[in-house]
Amino acid sequence: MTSILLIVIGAALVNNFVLTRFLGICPFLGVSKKLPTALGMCGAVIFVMTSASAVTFALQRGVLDPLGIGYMQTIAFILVIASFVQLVDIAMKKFAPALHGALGIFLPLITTNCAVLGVSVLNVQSGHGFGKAVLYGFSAAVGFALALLVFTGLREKIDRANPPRCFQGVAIALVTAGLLSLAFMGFAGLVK
Amino acid sequence: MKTITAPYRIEGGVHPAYRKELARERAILAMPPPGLVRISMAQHLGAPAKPLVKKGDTVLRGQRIGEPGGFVSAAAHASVSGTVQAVGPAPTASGALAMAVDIESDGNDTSLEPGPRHDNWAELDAKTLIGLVADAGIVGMGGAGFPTHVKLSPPPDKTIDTLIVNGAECEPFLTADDRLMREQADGIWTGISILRHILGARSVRVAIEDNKPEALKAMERAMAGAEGDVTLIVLPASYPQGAEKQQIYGITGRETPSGGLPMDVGCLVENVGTCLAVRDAIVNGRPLTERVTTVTGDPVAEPGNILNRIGTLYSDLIAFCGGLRSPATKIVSGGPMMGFAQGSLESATAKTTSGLLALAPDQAPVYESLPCIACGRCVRACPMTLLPCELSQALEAEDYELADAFHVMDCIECGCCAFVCPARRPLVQHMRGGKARIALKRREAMQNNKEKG
Amino acid sequence: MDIANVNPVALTALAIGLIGLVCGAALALAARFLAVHEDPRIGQVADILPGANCGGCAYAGCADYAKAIVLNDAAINLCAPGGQEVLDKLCAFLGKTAEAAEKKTAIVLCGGDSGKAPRRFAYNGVADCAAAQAVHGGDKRCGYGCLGYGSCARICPAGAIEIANGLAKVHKNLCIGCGACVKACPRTLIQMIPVSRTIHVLCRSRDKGPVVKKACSVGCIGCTRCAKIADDGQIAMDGPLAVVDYAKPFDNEEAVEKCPTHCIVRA
Amino acid sequence: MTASDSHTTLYTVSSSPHAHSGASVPCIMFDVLVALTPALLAAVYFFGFDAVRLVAVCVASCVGAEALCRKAMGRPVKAALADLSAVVTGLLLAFNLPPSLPSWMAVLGSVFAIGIAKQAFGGLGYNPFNPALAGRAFLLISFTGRMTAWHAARLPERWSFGGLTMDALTSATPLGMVKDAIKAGDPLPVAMDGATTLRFLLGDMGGCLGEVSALALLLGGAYLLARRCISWHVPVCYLGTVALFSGIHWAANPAAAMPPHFHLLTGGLMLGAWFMATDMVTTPVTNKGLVVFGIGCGVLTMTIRIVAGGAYPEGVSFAILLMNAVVPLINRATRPRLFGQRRKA
Repeated sequence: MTSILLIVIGAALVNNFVLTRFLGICPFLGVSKKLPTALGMCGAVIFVMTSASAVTFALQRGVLDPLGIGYMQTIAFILVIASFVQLVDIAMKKFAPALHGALGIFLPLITTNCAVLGVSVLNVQSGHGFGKAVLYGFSAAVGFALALLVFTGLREKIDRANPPRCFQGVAIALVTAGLLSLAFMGFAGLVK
Repeated sequence: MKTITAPYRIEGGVHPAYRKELARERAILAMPPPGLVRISMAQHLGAPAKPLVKKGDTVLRGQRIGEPGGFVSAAAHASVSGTVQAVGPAPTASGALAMAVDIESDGNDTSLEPGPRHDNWAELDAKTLIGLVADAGIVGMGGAGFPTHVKLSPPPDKTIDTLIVNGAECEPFLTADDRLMREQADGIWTGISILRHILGARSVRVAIEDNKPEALKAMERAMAGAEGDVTLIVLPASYPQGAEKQQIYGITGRETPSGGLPMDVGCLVENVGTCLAVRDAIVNGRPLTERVTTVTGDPVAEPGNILNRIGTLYSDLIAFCGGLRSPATKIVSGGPMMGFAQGSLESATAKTTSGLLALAPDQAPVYESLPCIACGRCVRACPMTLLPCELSQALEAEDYELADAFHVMDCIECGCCAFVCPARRPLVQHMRGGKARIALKRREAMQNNKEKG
Repeated sequence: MDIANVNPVALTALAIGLIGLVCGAALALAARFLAVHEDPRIGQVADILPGANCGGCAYAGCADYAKAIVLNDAAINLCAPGGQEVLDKLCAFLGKTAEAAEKKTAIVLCGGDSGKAPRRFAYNGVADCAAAQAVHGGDKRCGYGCLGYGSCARICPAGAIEIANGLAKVHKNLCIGCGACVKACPRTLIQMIPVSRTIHVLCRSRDKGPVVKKACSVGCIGCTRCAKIADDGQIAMDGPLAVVDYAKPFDNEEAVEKCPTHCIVRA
Repeated sequence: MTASDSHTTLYTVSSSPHAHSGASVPCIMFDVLVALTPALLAAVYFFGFDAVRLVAVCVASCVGAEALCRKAMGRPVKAALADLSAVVTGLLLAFNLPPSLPSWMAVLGSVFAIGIAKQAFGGLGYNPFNPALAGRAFLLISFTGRMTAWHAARLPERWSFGGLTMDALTSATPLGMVKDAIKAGDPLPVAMDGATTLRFLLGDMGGCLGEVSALALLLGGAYLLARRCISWHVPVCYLGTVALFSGIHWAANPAAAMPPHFHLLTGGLMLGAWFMATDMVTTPVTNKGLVVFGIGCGVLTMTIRIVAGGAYPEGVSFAILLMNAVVPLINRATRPRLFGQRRKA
């Protein structure tokens, strides 16, 4: 029980993918302008990261390790994740076209998202079992979603702020992300 | 008849400096007819009236010079006898242009034969009485100017069980209603009785703020013999106790639904001045041609409550009060919380002009607004429980969708938010602009739908 | 088969290839069974459009306009910022011909800056024309003149409008002709006109001469001199106001010279 | 027309209302400064010259940074300085620094607080994070060693708790000592007897300049409440949550946990709850939102303080910064029910 809690808190807060590992910055900045879009993205990321954890973990343990080609990890993972996200993309276009329109370019971006690859690789490195690997992927995604939601709220506020010209747009968003990341440092060391 | 304090507490509200002492003890003073009156055809909500006279016509006091321009509209009457000097556009107190009739007084003040007196009003049916009210051109005299006969004719599916008479006068500085209640309590009570008869309302609630003890006493005396469910309600003095929705809630605990009218909760609110005007119309057969306006403010030499002919120019009204003894930087038509600042003294009084206020430079400083510091004072002050700070920022960023979703259309423009704002943000102006813009968009959308469908 | 004996390169290639094949097959199946039909031309037309999203075509942005062109057969010469170049491309792509609308520019039909048209009261509030107009009808003594609070300048996507001395002025060379400013002006002082027109009556006041004179030193007082000079109706009297008919080319210096209040200018 | 023609000075015309309560931003900021005075005096009493030095440096560099930023941005300088917010930020930042911090670090923190956390967003009202706390967090992460090196309050030999004397330069705050002891599995070094409680209440302990004297801070908080500059919601909910959280923790394990009054009186809690978590710009606007905010701050503070592995013994500034970040979401979630809109059944 405790170890499960540690995994969740560790992945979601303490080692937050966006704010302490700086993975997945692209959708973090891209889809944080409006809350409804961000919520959709959160759902997509949680789904993709959780299932990608499962798929890649199975691939590693079931195929790459037995064949002794663990060194092909990166390529194999990208291949699988890319097709997987494409699948989600197609399905979403069919079943939730409005959400698909709103997510636009960012859904395919999850394809090559370092956060998804990162969670897969970290899972394999950490030596978790299958269940914990999936949980880790899920928690990391929840952490991403949390950061994204908080950041979206902030962006809706700073969109109405009045920064100097040179700071307008993405610049001030990055400054905000930096400050947010600074705040997340408070969690440092709580969980390994 | 009994007297109780208001059973429900309204949300928010503020306590501005009331400054009523300036004019409170000044008895109502009748101003002789001025040399010129300018009678606007848009003294009420709804369609403006259509002028019935042209340049050169001679008119008598009480003569109808404008006929209603639609269902929600009201007639206009000459307030002096004389010659029509001009018929043309003139700015109303809000600055909008509307047709107005200028009448040069002949000094005789000849009245049209007073219409039939109806001392037997209790025997007449509602329809006849409403017709008489409409003929007299009576509109809500508290400030909004909604035509009274329209208010008195609710659609058949709405029943009105409670008639609320608004004597709160929560606007600072103004004392016209206070004086009216002190001096004309019996007349007001007759008007209330007529309205009650018209509506067949079961209950009557007369609401007065507790900072007008004499008015309370006077009304209590006038109402002493009243039969049935009649209650005098003492409201705690705070602004905006006189706002329709807030008053209904404070007295009955009923919340007028968002976008709805008082009749949706079985209530009807009339100002005390309106009640007196109804009495005059029915019992004395006199149309609405004069009203009491509080002329006040520190720069005014002799502040007072002036019974003036409707259409009296503000310049004449101030001159009658001894002029300005010190410079004024702001002239407000109405009270300081919801009144309209004037660019000049060219406008004339209307049926809704409850006050004319002159403010000295230090009372109306030119201010610069700062960014919102999110102190939340406006949120706590808003009687409609809106988020004025968020709304104004959304409107500043022209995000009308968000403003609409945050219910900007429910804003009653009472001014509490801007009153308390430490950053002096022009919150009410933002709301007004946003409301106008959203209303326009809705109309356009409706038009589009019509064209498509 | 003993894995250890297989050539590692071949094994790797085989394994990755197989994974790829499985993924590819899944995608292919998905694409077949979950396909959503969408006209590809919409995207292509959107690519041709400049992407300024100025709204000058009266559609909500370029993508919306592209949709309207492909699906609803909307006119293809509505894109002002794109000009001839975009129109040519659209013609070529859609196999249509369309005449380019003449390039238009915005003009503010008021010449009364702070020095020439006095204010009638001191406005204190939101610096926005519509807001100022709503407070006691605007602070300019002339009820028709430019208030100068820059609503048009703020909405202009090209930064082509400058507020100088309480008066808005369009810089022709920067204007992209989208017309956003026309709607922004609460006093409807801004008009879209063909760029080639150079003579303008910079006044929209419908007041009579004496009233105009009191409110502004460069207002049209309705003397009709210009209308007589432009005898073909290029400048016509509309009540007390001289109005240029921009449909008719007109270039006569005399009209400018003879205007007693100098409200007719060459620009 | 005649009336306006004869009138030489124009009337002022604006939208209603034409009356105002008289409240202003500089007034509020001035009240905050007044409220901080007791804590400032306490800081000078306990830390002597270092307190004067750091306060002077921080205030001066905050005001200077504000002026420079406004100038560089081409925006009015005087108006921005006149609202006194830079002075407040400077004072609060100084209150969050250990007395031994070199002046140049204080300058750096001030410049970060004003330049990055405030003016980059456009100045007062637009900043999502409390500038002083952002400055402190920035310094804490950049110079962890110097930011956690405490001079004993007055004299090193006065630093003993329950017979345990601490080295004056390392982790001499009660919170730090307790955390170190828990990490090492040692017995708790601080016994909260009456005398110690009184000393903590007065501020006779190691810590940042302005945070030590709970009594002085309470005085200031009471002043702010009385002047209606702040509402009771945040301090009460914040302190209440901390008390409750630590109370439960202590009741569950009295041998390895400190009692609630220890947590209330030590660290930056009082300063944070009364002055940092009540910063209007970076807190919610509704009363309900303030309650959520206060509770959130309390929970996060205690989480950071209690969990043994944490890198920092104190969590107040991080907790408030984290809650600052969720303010827009809180505002969204705690919108009041509109008058006239029926409650959902």
